[in-house]
Amino acid sequence: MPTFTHGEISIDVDEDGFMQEPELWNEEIAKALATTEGVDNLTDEHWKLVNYLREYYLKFGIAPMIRKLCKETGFPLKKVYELFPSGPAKGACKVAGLAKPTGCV
Amino acid sequence: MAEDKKTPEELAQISYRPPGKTWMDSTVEFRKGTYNYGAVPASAAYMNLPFPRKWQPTNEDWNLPEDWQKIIFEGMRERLNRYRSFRVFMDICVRCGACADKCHYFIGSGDPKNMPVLRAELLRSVYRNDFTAFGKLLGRFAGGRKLTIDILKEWFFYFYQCTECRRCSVFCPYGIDTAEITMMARELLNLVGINIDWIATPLANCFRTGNHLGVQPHGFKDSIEFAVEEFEELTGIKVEAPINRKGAEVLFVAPSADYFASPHYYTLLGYLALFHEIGLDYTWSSFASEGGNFGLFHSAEVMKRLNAKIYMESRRLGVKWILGGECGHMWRVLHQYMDTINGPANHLEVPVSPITGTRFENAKSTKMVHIAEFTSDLMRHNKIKLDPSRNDHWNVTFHDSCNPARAMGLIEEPRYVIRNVCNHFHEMPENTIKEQTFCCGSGSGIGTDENLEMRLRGGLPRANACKYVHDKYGVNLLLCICAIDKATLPPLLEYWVPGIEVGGIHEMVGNALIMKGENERATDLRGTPTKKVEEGKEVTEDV
Amino acid sequence: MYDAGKVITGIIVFLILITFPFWFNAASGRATYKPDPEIITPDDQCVETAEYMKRNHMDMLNQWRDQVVREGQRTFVAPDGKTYELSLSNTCMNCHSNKSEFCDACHNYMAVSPFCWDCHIEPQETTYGYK
Amino acid sequence: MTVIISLLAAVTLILIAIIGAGTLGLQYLFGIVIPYATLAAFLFGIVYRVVKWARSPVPFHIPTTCGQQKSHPWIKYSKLESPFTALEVTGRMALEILFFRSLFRNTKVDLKKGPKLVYGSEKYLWLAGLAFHWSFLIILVRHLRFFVEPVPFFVAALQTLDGFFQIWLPIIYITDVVILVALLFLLFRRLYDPKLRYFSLAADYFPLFLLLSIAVTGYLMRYTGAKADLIAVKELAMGLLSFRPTIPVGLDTIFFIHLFLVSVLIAYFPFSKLMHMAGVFMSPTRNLANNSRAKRHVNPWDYDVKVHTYEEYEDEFREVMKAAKMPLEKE
Repeated sequence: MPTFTHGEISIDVDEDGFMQEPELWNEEIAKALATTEGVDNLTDEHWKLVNYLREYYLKFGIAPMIRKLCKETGFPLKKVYELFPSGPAKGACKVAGLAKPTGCV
Repeated sequence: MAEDKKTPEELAQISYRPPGKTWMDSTVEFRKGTYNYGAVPASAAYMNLPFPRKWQPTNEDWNLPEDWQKIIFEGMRERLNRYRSFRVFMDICVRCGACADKCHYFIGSGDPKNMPVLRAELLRSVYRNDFTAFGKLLGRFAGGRKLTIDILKEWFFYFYQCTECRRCSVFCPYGIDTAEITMMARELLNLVGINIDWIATPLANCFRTGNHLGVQPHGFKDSIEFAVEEFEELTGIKVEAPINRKGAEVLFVAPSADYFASPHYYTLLGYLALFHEIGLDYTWSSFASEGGNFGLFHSAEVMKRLNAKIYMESRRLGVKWILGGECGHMWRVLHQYMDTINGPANHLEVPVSPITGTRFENAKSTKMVHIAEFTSDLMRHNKIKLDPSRNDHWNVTFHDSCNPARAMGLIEEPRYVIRNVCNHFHEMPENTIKEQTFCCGSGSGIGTDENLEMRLRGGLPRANACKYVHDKYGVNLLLCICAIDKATLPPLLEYWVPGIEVGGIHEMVGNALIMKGENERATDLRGTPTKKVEEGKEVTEDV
Repeated sequence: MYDAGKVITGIIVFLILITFPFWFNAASGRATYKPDPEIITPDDQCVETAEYMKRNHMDMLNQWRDQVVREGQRTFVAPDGKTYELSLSNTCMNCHSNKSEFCDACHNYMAVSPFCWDCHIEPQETTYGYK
Repeated sequence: MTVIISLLAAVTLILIAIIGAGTLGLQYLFGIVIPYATLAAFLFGIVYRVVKWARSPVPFHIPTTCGQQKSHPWIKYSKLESPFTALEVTGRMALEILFFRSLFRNTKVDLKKGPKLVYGSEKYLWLAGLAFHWSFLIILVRHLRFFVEPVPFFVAALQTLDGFFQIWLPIIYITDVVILVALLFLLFRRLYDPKLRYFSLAADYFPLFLLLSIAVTGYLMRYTGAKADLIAVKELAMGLLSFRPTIPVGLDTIFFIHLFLVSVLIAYFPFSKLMHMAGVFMSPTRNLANNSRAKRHVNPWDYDVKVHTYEEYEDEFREVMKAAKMPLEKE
């Protein structure tokens, strides 16, 4: 299984670079993971999204509905893609240390 | 994926001319974009699958169990004795080639081993070598191959490049169904611990939480409640969406993506609107919160293990019958397997629509009705008021999902529904719809991103037919009744034919449904302004 | 679900059909029958050997007809140098005068229906005083 | 390569017959022993194979539906493509077996610039397949004149019909021409289409060469100077069928070649792809009614599996369910 290293940080990730142990997540890791998504600088808007995902995840153990994410952060889906070019699931969730959703999605 | 993405023009450079050398000893190259990742050990272990381990197809050494060949042969013998389909299909193919260019993966890739006949030969050659007299005697000359690690790798590669869509079986003069062969091959691979993660992890999720996504009960409730709230904002109507309610008449089971992903979500809003308007006495279940069943793509045993919850939950909740949502492979399991694997459902009653009184004789044993059957019946009896002009901003076409079309024969019901709620409906060319429909290219548990290139290739025939109606009639919305379609067709169409969105038929029903006490609808369920409103706007602006 | 009944029925039907000749012949009682074409007014010899005639008489008759009808050629020179008139009625049937005992014997046995008698009048066998 | 090997195999068989029955004069072997042995292998082999298939059950109800299901009375369902009753299944099977319904659907795909996929109708395989199989059957029935006495009316009627055009003497049978053309087409198609050539095995070419050889030796005996003594042929056949085998006088080498090739064909039959003849009846995607929700199908080897019960589920999630005010079995 691959390891992701960035500066001081070294974590286990899966084939697509998602964290294997989401409980180890912290803001430094988020910054580091963001670089793999072509986001070198996490702005307040990025953080708003990431934090929302994080909170939801801690409560429900999974990412929220995309529709809910958009509504509750106030970002239309287009905006989410602007912030994280590979999208809410592959981009934002990865930075927030969430696992990939699986199934018919 | 993003790094070496090919343009549609590049990807469409396909040659159907096979290479000069024989197919019998070529080896597989695991190139990024064409294969799926190995199962995460935790998921495999949770499902008690054999030999869970860290493993990727690109590894030179697959860490197979010591006696893997013996395991495969034993597994083959067992399955040959259990499945007449397997035995007969191993024996009677005449290699006439009628199936060859019927497979979407062959059309999209030109890889000769994606011809259904040759895909089956990959397995058949080993069968011949070790299970038939001629093969034992003449070996390679009789088309037999000794099982080697390269052949196992080839099985993995090509049997996870088959979506079990059954299109080839429609054309086969003996009805040889590659889906059956792929199922057997996948079961054999599972026996030596070879699984893909996009199937194994949904299995584990589904077993634990009731759905492939792993949505826990409170998360399920949160999502449904969110939809209820949003629906109220859109229409001013607060619908009831009971969860785990005992004593309801009907249990409603939908694919989990309907309450998680877009554009599935709009279909969910459609269900909610319809059930409210007709006053259906129903309940959702957080336990039976998945109609889909990735077990179908893994093994008969796991399919049964996952499917069991539907009847168990209907018994616990004391409902009379079960209604099922828009999903493709889910309906293959419900229509062709559920009664056999987990029936008989004697705790339920023959389904009767409480609104029209129609008795669903065709579902009298399984006691589960497809929502397209249910809704078309409502429409036939004029039990709901509809304003199809609310969908006038959509020029729609309908994509028959493989399983409802070829394993169920559900062809006219969804069309009847669409004709009642959409004024602009155009069929794709005849060779690409109904029983000849083309797969989205991502079915059977391989609709993930690591094999995107193969998905785009496999989806080419479908996308190309969409392009035809897009160019000819200005079609801008593809309707379908499958959650995998809804998930995988948007990126596919975006790639091959930008300008077509994807939706479900009950989204259209939700749009067109005239509800008692509703606000004037300025937008459809997705928030897109309806044509009426748009035209109205232009008029006022002109003035 | 084995559908054993249907499979067994299928096998039995197949076996009955495929063994049709065995039981048909047993039932008809003619399994050992062999045609014995009889020549009632024998000349010394035929235009060709019997062995040749057995296999090729139809070709010969066909040629004769073409020669007579299309070319007006009416003489046949046999391998031994003897000449004959090309005529079914006057040459062949001199010896093979009894259609039912001679021609039909094999033709019926082999289910051959030659079209000789489409044009030629069938011989009035009784006029030969036989039987 | 596989083509050449298959061709060589057919040629070898012919040589075996020439040397065996001709040069060595082993007429008893080629005329009696081998036909008996191969016929026994044929009958035993077919029954054995079918029984072997039948011993594996059909655990699941898996018809491929090629048309509308029976649901609402006001939607016309496709009785022959999505049959609901046993009678309708029989209809579907009859269409499939007698007229190759599924193959009739065949299309071919073309990738044009654009990319643009175009689907064209492709009926040649269907036509050649149908032509071959029907001709083969008719020829087989016509051959009954060698095997039964008296010759039944239908054999004579079939001969008349088959010789309808009355060309040549002996009359050329339509099926004799059709089967040759069909076989040559099927062979040509396999060699010409690179896809087919790629996956064709020796087992695909060999039967074609064998059938062609049988046909050609048959033609030689009927239409050319190598005419057979039919009475002798029938005498041999009748002797075999009445278990009083004799070798009559008058059988030529060409006949023994023909007979030997046929013997090889029937012996080869049960152990080869030619078993599709029986298999087509037993294909579960075609011979089942699409009524699985109306009538329960039983899996004879069904076994209990480990399931996840609601109780286990609630035990795991009770706290969060309680917090979300969801109904519980146990508080």
